[in-house]
Amino acid sequence: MALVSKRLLQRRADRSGPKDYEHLLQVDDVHLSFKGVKAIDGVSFHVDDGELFAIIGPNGAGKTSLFNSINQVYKPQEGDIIWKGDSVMGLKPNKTAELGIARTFQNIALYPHMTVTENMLTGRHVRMESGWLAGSIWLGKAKKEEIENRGIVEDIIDFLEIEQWRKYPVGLLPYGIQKRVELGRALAMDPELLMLDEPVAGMNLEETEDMARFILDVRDELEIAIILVEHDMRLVMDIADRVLVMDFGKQIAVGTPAEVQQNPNVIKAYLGEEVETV
Amino acid sequence: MLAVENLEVVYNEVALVLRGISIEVSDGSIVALLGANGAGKTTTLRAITGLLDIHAGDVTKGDIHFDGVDITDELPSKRVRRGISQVMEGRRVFAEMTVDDNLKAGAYINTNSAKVKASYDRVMTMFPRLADRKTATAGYLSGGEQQMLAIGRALMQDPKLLILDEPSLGLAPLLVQEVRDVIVDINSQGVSVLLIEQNANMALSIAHHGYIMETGKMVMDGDPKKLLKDEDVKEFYLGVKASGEQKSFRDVKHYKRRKRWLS
Amino acid sequence: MIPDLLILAQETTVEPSQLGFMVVNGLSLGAIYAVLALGFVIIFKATQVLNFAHGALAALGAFFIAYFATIINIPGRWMEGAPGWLQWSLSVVFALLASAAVGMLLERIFLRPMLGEALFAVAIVTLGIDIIIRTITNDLIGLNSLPMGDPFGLSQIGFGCEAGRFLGSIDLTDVCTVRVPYTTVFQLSLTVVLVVGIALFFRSRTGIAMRATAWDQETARAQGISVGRIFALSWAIGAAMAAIGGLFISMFPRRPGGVDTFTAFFAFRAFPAIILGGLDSILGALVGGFAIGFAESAASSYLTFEFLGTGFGGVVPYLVMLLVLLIRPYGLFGTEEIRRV
Amino acid sequence: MRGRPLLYTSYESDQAIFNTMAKKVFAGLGLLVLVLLPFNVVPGLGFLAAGDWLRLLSTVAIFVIGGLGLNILLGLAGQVSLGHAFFMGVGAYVAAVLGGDPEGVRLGFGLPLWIWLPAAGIVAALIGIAFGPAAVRVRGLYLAFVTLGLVFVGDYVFRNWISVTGGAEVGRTFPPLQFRLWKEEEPLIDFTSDGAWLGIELISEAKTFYFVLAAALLFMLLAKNLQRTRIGRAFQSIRDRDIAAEIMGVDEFRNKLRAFGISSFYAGVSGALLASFVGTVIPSRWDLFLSIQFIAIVLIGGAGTVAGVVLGTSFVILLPRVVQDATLWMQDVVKEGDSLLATLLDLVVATDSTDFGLVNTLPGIGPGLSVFQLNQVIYGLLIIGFLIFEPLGLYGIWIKIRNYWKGWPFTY
Amino acid sequence: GTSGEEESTTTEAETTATTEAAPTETTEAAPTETTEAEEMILTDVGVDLEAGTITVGLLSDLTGVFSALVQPVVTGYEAQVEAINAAGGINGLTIVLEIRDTGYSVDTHVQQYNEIKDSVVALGHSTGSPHTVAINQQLVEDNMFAVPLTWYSGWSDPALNANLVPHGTPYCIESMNVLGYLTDQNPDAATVAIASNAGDFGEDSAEGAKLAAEALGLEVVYDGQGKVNAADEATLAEVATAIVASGADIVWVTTSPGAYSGIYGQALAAGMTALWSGSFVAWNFGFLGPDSPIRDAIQRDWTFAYPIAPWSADNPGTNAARELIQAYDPEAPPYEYYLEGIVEAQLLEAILNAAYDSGDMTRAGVLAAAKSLESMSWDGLAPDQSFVGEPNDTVQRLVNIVKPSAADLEAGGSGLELIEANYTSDIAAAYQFDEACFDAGFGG
Ligand SMILES: Nc1ncnc2c1ncn2[C@@H]1O[C@H](COP(=O)(O)OP(=O)(O)OP(=O)(O)O)[C@@H](O)[C@H]1O
Ligand SMILES: Nc1ncnc2c1ncn2[C@@H]1O[C@H](COP(=O)(O)OP(=O)(O)OP(=O)(O)O)[C@@H](O)[C@H]1O
Ligand SMILES: [Mg+2]
Ligand SMILES: [Mg+2]
Repeated sequence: MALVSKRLLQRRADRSGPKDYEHLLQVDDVHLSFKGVKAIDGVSFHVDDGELFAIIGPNGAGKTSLFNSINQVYKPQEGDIIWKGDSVMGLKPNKTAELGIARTFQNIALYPHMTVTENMLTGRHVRMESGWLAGSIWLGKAKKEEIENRGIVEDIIDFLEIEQWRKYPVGLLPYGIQKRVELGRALAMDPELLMLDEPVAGMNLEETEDMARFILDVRDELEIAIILVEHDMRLVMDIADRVLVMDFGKQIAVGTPAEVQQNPNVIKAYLGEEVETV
Repeated sequence: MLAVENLEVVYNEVALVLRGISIEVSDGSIVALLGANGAGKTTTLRAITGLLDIHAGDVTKGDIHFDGVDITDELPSKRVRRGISQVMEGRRVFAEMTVDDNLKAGAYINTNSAKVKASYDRVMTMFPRLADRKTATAGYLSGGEQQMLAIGRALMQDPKLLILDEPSLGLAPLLVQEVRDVIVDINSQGVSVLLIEQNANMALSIAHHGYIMETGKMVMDGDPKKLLKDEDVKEFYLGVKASGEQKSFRDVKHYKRRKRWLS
Repeated sequence: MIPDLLILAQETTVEPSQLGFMVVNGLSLGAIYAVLALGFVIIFKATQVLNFAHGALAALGAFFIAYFATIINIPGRWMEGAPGWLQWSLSVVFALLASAAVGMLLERIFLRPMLGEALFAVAIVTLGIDIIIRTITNDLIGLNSLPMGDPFGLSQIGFGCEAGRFLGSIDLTDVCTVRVPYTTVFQLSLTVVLVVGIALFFRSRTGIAMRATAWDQETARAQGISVGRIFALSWAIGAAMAAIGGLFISMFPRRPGGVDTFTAFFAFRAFPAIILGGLDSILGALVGGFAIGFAESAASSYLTFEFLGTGFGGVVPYLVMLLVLLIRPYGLFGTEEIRRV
Repeated sequence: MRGRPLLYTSYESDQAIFNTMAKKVFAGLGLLVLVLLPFNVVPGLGFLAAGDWLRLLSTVAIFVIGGLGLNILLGLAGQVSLGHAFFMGVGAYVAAVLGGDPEGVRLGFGLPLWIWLPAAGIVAALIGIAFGPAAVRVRGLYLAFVTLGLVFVGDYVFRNWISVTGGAEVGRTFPPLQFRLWKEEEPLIDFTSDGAWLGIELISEAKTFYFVLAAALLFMLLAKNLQRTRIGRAFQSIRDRDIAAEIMGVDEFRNKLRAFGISSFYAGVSGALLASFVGTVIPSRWDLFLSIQFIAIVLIGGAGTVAGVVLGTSFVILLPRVVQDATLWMQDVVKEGDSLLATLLDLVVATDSTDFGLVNTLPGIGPGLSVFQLNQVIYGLLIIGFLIFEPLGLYGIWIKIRNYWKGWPFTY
Repeated sequence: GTSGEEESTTTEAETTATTEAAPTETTEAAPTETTEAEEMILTDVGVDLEAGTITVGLLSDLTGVFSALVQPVVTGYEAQVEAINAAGGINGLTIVLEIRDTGYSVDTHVQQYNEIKDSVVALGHSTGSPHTVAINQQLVEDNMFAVPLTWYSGWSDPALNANLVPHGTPYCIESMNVLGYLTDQNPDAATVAIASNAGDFGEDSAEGAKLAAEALGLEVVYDGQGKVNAADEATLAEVATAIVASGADIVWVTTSPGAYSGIYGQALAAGMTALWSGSFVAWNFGFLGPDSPIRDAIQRDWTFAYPIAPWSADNPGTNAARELIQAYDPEAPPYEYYLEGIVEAQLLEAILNAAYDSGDMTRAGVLAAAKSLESMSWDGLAPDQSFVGEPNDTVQRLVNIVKPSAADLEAGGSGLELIEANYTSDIAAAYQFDEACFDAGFGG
């Protein structure tokens, strides 16, 4: 299917070599607390290549904190987080990005004063090289690199169908489009793991459908593994391969959507009785 | 109680966002206001509560009556004193203040300390999660916790009319049900509610009357039960196929995209 | 008369206590910095405005005091026979009201329209205000410095005086271990009263409203808080504090000649105190003010080595500030910025 | 309809600085006007050919360089610095020591311009980077005050290091803008004396103007390029959302340090040029007010853009002159009397000590403000008015005008 | 005008021959008020015989830190020029002042100089030392003279003064005079504490005080030369502490009025009593006001030396000057700086008259006239002075010794009582002046 450009597919091909690790990401009994608040209290799970893994749980359960721990913005006091066999603990957050972990945020964290294109180009930061001096002089390699990466970003813009917003500062764009740009910025990083924090919160049905489609495409066409945090149960249960349920920092269930949905603990802590109508 | 008549709002003196809408919230009722993104729901709320000026918006036509008084041009603080409270879109907690101080700020107009105490207790029982985190800095609460705080803060004002702008955003399913119950509960205490929602199911399930707006115009209004049965509402707001079964996201086609590509 | 004096001077070459001088000077400086910091912090806390015009407001306030107390003698001219201190205090109250009015006016005219603009854009607006107020104040002050007309004069309390008295009111030429000018006592007591009063005020409902307003004006309005009133109030208090700072600066022994065109620059010296305590902390203003006051006083008394050159005492406050910030990036009591995703 | 469709055949042409024909034409014309300024041939701008105006324009060019530096730090990386004046001072004194007269009273090695000018920037940058780790630790307004501390510490050092700076209230002289290959007696190119270049007679002010203009253009180009490439974007991402930027792979620490370094480099060069241009500088030149002036330049221009810096600098540097000329003119009109205008102005202007008026034409005391004080007040008011009515800065106004014409004749 | 293309470095001969040829020709046809002078008056820049004007520039700090001092100087200057013009000007030529505000910034000073240099014949005054030094080279190139509005002894140094016309007593001579006077009056005084601003003003004064102390046998118990920074409160406390600790009989502090009173106040608060003096610049009549806390103390302690007469001096020159100011601005408070402006303007008048008489009103001619002013008398408003000869001959050594006096203030004076006019101490008189007392290193 020609949904995604050749260049993007090329990236996928570049990644498909022999693997020398067991799981893409492995979270091992992680504990994190803030001044007495236990945000994460012993969570373990793993994500494999190309998997769509969902994390759900009540508000304040520690889902976002888990993302932040994987990115090393928060430094868990105990446990280990292993990326392709190596621990990421102690790395600076920007290093996790270089490793190939990309992310979107619960409260949109785009750069509001920069245009859509520029926002996406910042995603390319880790995949580019030229320094400030080369950039200032705008000659040779730096120029070539800029133009080349602009091309890659344009592919993603195409993929997400946001051509018409290209030159707008993202701060001025509608909420739904911003969410899409944020996904685009994460994709621009050539990630192997994409962490999505409530990608459809606040979206109407139509936008949710679009986003669901993009998520599935990313997974299917680009074969990027995804961790999805979302309160929209219809979406999670529809598209996730496996689901982890957290409550008060603890992990209360892992399994396929069908298994998790039946789990009485999950129903009690999270879904409530009337799950069908919500 | 609240009567919005033929309201027109213009942003930046150029962008006409509301094109003559009318809403009525009668005493003691819950009214749901639904609509796609950018339809103008939040703008309607701003007009009612007087916060348009900060956004360079202007009411250019129509008026707003509350309890029979024309409040179209009143200061926001005056309106709050009249009993109109709101839960703003996007939580908007005072991030650098503690949970308690946020609630105290909400009770600003309320000088009767006994009443403040009563409201405070009510909020705490309603959201036990907040009671656990009383002294926490609001900015570090989780998204959902902040949403609870925002709702709690509005309740501190002991309102006659409570307007909620997407209160279920970012809340876990169980909590959405709880919020729904809270709304019903508050309403049963005599507070009228205007509920702005994306979550049509939840809103219509408790409303006494529903409005649906589209690009600045009211396109439909009526009994929620009827609205729930309407084909368009089903298709666009509830995600139910004509056949009656839920659509699956896995089935969503690329057709829109194809269509664009062909043209 | 002159020869008499010389004899006196020779008799009194008893080593005066440098430590005592340093402490008294530190206290008086501390009071000045604390009050200036307080005014600055209040405005910042409630409106998120960095007020670069604070020094100009201090000078203007000091001018008002001089004007009411000495030039037009209001309300003293209508209350002949009343004790001097009462007349003066009332003049000061009038001057503070005038300063507060100026503060409110400035806020209304120049800062209200800047609601919601970037912090530094607003700061630059206050800079424009500074230029204007300073120019006008200089014009008002005119050619001569204007004394404050306070009733304290050169009076001092002496500790461990030679004449056998341990403590008491003294003549200028008495020999004492430590001498404390009445003005310093006045400054200290007023500072304490102000800090306590303002701290209490900030814990009140208005205080919380001020903080809420500073953080998010739209949401504050949605809570029924009248943002305009909060802003006006905080500028009124801030400007009045600046005026008191101006008064403190322009008194014996620091500036016995009174307010002049240099007064406006003094407020910049309070910056380390503000930062040391934390930009938005009342307690910080107090602690920072006195810490910096003492640091500066000690440095100018003891750090006078030749190799340090001139004016090292003046940079000590900044060095202290830098050091503290390296350990505590938000000062001693400042609120930490919320940083999360 | 939104704007006009922009058609580019390649990303390269889209990414060019002047990416439309109109921009190219305007840039070319602008450059031509600047080059022709000293010749009194540009209609309407003839007065700018005078030496004093050329001096002002040179000052603008020099301040543009400093302004670009602060814009990189404040406008791009979002770090508020009140320490810009300090780095300018550092640059100036590096220039003075390296390029200063070896026989003079103060330290000087008599090295040529092509050494002292870059060195001024480099040393300033190194000090900026050395100071960086401390600066990165504190955020926002606290950073502003930490950098304010730099100005005061700098002031102390500059006052006391007499062999380098000349000391307070005395100052020293700086190497003139002359181009030598090495320490030879006669400069190859002298930007500070009248004479012919390629057969064209030029006054010294014109030569200086050309030199600093070229420097400013070069730095504008560098700054613009920086802004639109990888590191510039990294700066902006830190400005807009620091934690998110880190998660997206931008090393906050390194890039803040970088921004400090680059900004200090610009400041150092600008300081060296300024000192060299004025000739004599006393240590208090590098004071807080200078730093604040740069912040005003960036904000008034509209933070984040090169064009904004140019506009902001022109505003801040030229405004006092314009206001001065206007007030002096007012004074003249009133003194002349007779005309209707004079009668009107006389209501606000006091011509002698007994006349009523908000403003008097006496420089000394008298009723109301003197014209010179008025000059100050108007300056203050214009800054305020400007920020109130156009918070997006001059650049914002320009964009509005441009959009207006773009949409013409369809303006909504 | 002709700015821009104008040659600023042309020689005298060229100037008369080429530029401004037209006005020179028109002298013959000029109105009769250009006196009966048949001989041609040479002019170049700033003198317009056709319009009958002589334009003179003033570079004044009108809004900066010294504006409170300079504003009245300029007012006095204007008043005197108005009087000169009313009395027929310079042989019928009206003096026009081009006044510019420098804000006490070197940059602005240089910029303002460049703005007016093509329209003025000379600078009536130029505020500030580094400021004046910064335009000195250009003054030389432009053949213009300037009266520096500071009293640095180095102005008499040939290296600097080719185009400067300094008047009044240099700071260091002032120190010698006052210390001489004080020890004369108080033979018991044995020690002196010295403190000053950094820079030419403070340090020249401090050097003078040290030279005097040595000559007088006073022991310097504290040397705070250059230690005061008027804008830095910490330095005031530091200096005050040190002065108090020194227990000196005489204190010599040279700084601005506010800083001076601050140091004095802190010393008082520490219980110190001494004889206080310093450069007259520190004086401000506000210190004597009815509400000033130090009103009594300063009358007891302070003595100053003025380069001009105090306001209430009774001599023809001062009496006339006083009347002039009072007529010009009835609101003006009595203040010596008005008189300083008048002194400067009278000096200008004398120079311009001399230039006119010599028939050469080119800049160079005017400069030459200034440099050949043999004996200038101000009729008591300021001590007489000569501008011809070696530095040792031209330097002014006379001062007026004054003391603060509340009685004088109440009687409508400025609060300064003239104790001794045209005073010079033995050391000041004997001092061999051949270089600056303090070499500030200007121009280095
Ligand atoms: N930086 C922090 N400092 C203090 N407490 C924090 C911090 N970050 C998170 N917390 C607390 O940790 C807990 C978990 O928060 P987290 O944001 O991970 O929840 P969540 O599962 O994402 O919830 P939601 O679905 O509402 O977004 C919450 O109680 C929150 O208040
Ligand atoms: N401050 C503003 N200036 C200009 N236009 C605005 C402003 N705020 C909103 N709009 C525009 O007004 C329209 C209605 O916005 P509004 O926020 O009221 O919609 P909404 O129905 O609340 O949408 P959502 O479901 O996304 O919250 C949108 O097209 C929006 O772009
Ligand atoms: Mg979360
Ligand atoms: Mg909305």
